[in-house]
Amino acid sequence: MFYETVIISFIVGILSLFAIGVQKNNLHALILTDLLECSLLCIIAAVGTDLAEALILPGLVVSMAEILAIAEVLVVREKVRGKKLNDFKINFDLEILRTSPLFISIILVIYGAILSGFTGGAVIASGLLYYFFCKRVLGENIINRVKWVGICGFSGIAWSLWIVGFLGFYLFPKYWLVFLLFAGLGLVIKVCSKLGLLGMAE
Amino acid sequence: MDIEKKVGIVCLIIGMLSFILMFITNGLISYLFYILFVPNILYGVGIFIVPKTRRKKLGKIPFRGY
Amino acid sequence: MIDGGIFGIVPFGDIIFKYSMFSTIGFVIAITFTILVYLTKPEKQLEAQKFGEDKLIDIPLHELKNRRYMAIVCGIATAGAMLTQDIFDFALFLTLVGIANIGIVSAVKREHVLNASFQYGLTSIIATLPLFGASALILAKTGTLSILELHHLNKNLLFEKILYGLGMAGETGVAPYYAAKAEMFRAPGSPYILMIHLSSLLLIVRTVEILLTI
Amino acid sequence: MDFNEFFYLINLTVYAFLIGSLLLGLHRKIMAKIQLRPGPPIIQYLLHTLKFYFKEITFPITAGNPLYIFMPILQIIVWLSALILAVKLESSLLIIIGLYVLQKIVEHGCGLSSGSPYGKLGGVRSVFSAAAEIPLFAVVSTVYIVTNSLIISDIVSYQQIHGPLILKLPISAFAFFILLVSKAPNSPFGIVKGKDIVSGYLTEHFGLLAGLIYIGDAIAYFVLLWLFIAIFLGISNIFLALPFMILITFIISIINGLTPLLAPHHSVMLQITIAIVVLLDLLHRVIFL
Repeated sequence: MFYETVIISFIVGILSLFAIGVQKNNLHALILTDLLECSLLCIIAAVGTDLAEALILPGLVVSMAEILAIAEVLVVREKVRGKKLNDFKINFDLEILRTSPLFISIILVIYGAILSGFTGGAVIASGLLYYFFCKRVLGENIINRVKWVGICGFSGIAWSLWIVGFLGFYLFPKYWLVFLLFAGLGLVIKVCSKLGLLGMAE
Repeated sequence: MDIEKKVGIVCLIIGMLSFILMFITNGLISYLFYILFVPNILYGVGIFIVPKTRRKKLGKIPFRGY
Repeated sequence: MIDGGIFGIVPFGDIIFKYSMFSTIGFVIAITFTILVYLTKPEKQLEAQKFGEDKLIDIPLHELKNRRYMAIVCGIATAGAMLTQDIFDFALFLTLVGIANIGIVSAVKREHVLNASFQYGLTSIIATLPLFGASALILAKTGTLSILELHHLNKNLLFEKILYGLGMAGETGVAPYYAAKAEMFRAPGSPYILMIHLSSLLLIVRTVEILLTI
Repeated sequence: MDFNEFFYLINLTVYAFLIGSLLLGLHRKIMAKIQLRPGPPIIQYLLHTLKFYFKEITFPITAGNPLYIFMPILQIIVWLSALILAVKLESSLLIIIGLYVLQKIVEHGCGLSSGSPYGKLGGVRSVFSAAAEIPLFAVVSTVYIVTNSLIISDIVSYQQIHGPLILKLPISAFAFFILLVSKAPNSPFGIVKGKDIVSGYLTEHFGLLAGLIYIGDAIAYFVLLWLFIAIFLGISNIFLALPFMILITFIISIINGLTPLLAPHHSVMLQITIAIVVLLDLLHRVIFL
């Protein structure tokens, strides 16, 4: 399966290159580069070893950072050009937006807390994100209620907890279980708060 | 004293230091100090022996000058 | 023999730093320039106008601080790329330098510069495909990513090397891709712009060394 | 380092500077003779350097210090280290290519830090002409594939057994020779210092700083000529290499005297064409040999 995956990924990459070349709109070109990133991740994943799994994460982070940076450049350029960016005004008035978010987010948060670690953080964060997005679509302002900076600091402290757990692993191998719990707790709080911040970003 | 003279003094100090360190150290590091020694001394000595400028507006050079 | 003799190897777990003559010189150059960039105030740029006198451009402080920070990140990433002994790490450093390059230029509020940096950013995203793809293929073929190991293996890696070189060319913006990058250099603020050029040149030389070694 | 070694290094530096500047003077003389002018004396370059070194100066207020002052110093640092690494230690070729690449930083930095529009144009053109480096890397790779080493002393000793490399690698030697041509003054590839942008990156560097840059240029010319002779002809002794240096200077000045300055994109396209030819040569050697 390795060769098939790699060949198909390359074909997808080349096709998306063609698409980018044809594309005149800058925003569409930027979105199409994301397709390229996906084929890149497929190539790494095709190797299928532990090392490859470890390599996917930095590759993903780097590509996301690059796309974010370029999107920022695009926004600044449009501002410099003097164009007014039109707001996203569609009336979403669905009943499910009022009833579901609390229930689903609580379930996801509890499930994430049981999982713990990186995955648990991601699950909790998806619950929080769902809650925040639903509230924002309905027009409620969450940023005033929750302090952005406070959550940032909280996330930083949790990160240092993770580091302590990590160091303790090397320094006191006897008490590995304690430090494992330390690291798991730190990681779950860090990831969920960091990702949850996305929901409050302007 | 303008910034060029200040840089000249710094260059002289770096040049002297590397001249001393050049003889203390051995191998590649002494070559490194030699490489630092020559241009710094050249600039440091040069900036103090060039004649004082007679231009009225200092810094505003004639060519396309601001 | 490529790099003129090894002085020593510092292993941090799986991250290995090698101090050969080549890498030490590159490291020293990158660090020196980073310090210099920190010290230097940017020049005041004279822009030739179509009509009338030349215009003297001042750069506000907040824009300057951002750019200096990005330039320092760029310098440190370059210095790290000089020393690392892992193909994947090197690719990560390359992309980090690419992001830092965009960051240095994107604080300039001028349309042509932003346009150029957008085009360069697209190129650098596209170039990550051959870069990371090549390192993944090398991993699949040989089972290792360490340059020191790959040096002894003697496998035929021609296709991967070509892909890796292509990725490097896109990421640093050399010959076929430089059109957007040269436009970026017209932004005011000399020391920071210089850092873009320095990092790309040093990384090209280092890539050639890696491609000859493995 | 003891005093003997110190005096050896000083002698080597002065020798490189004198020979380089005399060869550049000779270059100018031959070009003048080709264009049916009497031309300046051969020691003119040396006199220029001394004149600039003792001239009054004032620094432009647009300049970004200390980068503005550091660049000429860096020029000498780069070429002195190239001189020591190449001639004295006969170390790795790749390091010297890396130092050659730093020359571009000097050109770019000189142009940018002065704040002059002409200097900036010169700097941007130096970025454009970075295409000249690709054949260089291809040359390095080709030499490595043939000799299995990049240490200059190994390359020289390889040639003592197998004969000069210029017969085995004519295309690479040609590409390296084009590099020498582009480094010489008044060359068709000299878009960085073209007279259409006054004097390119050197526009705002005058007086003492120009003197320092001239010293660096003279050493650079010597080192590059020595490198060509050592890699492709196999002669590493600096005294035995002297007649070949004069011969190569003669050829370069004939080429420079007879050709006009190319437009920037023509120059870059020509260099990329050469790069493609050398890369094809490299690919051929990798696959079939």
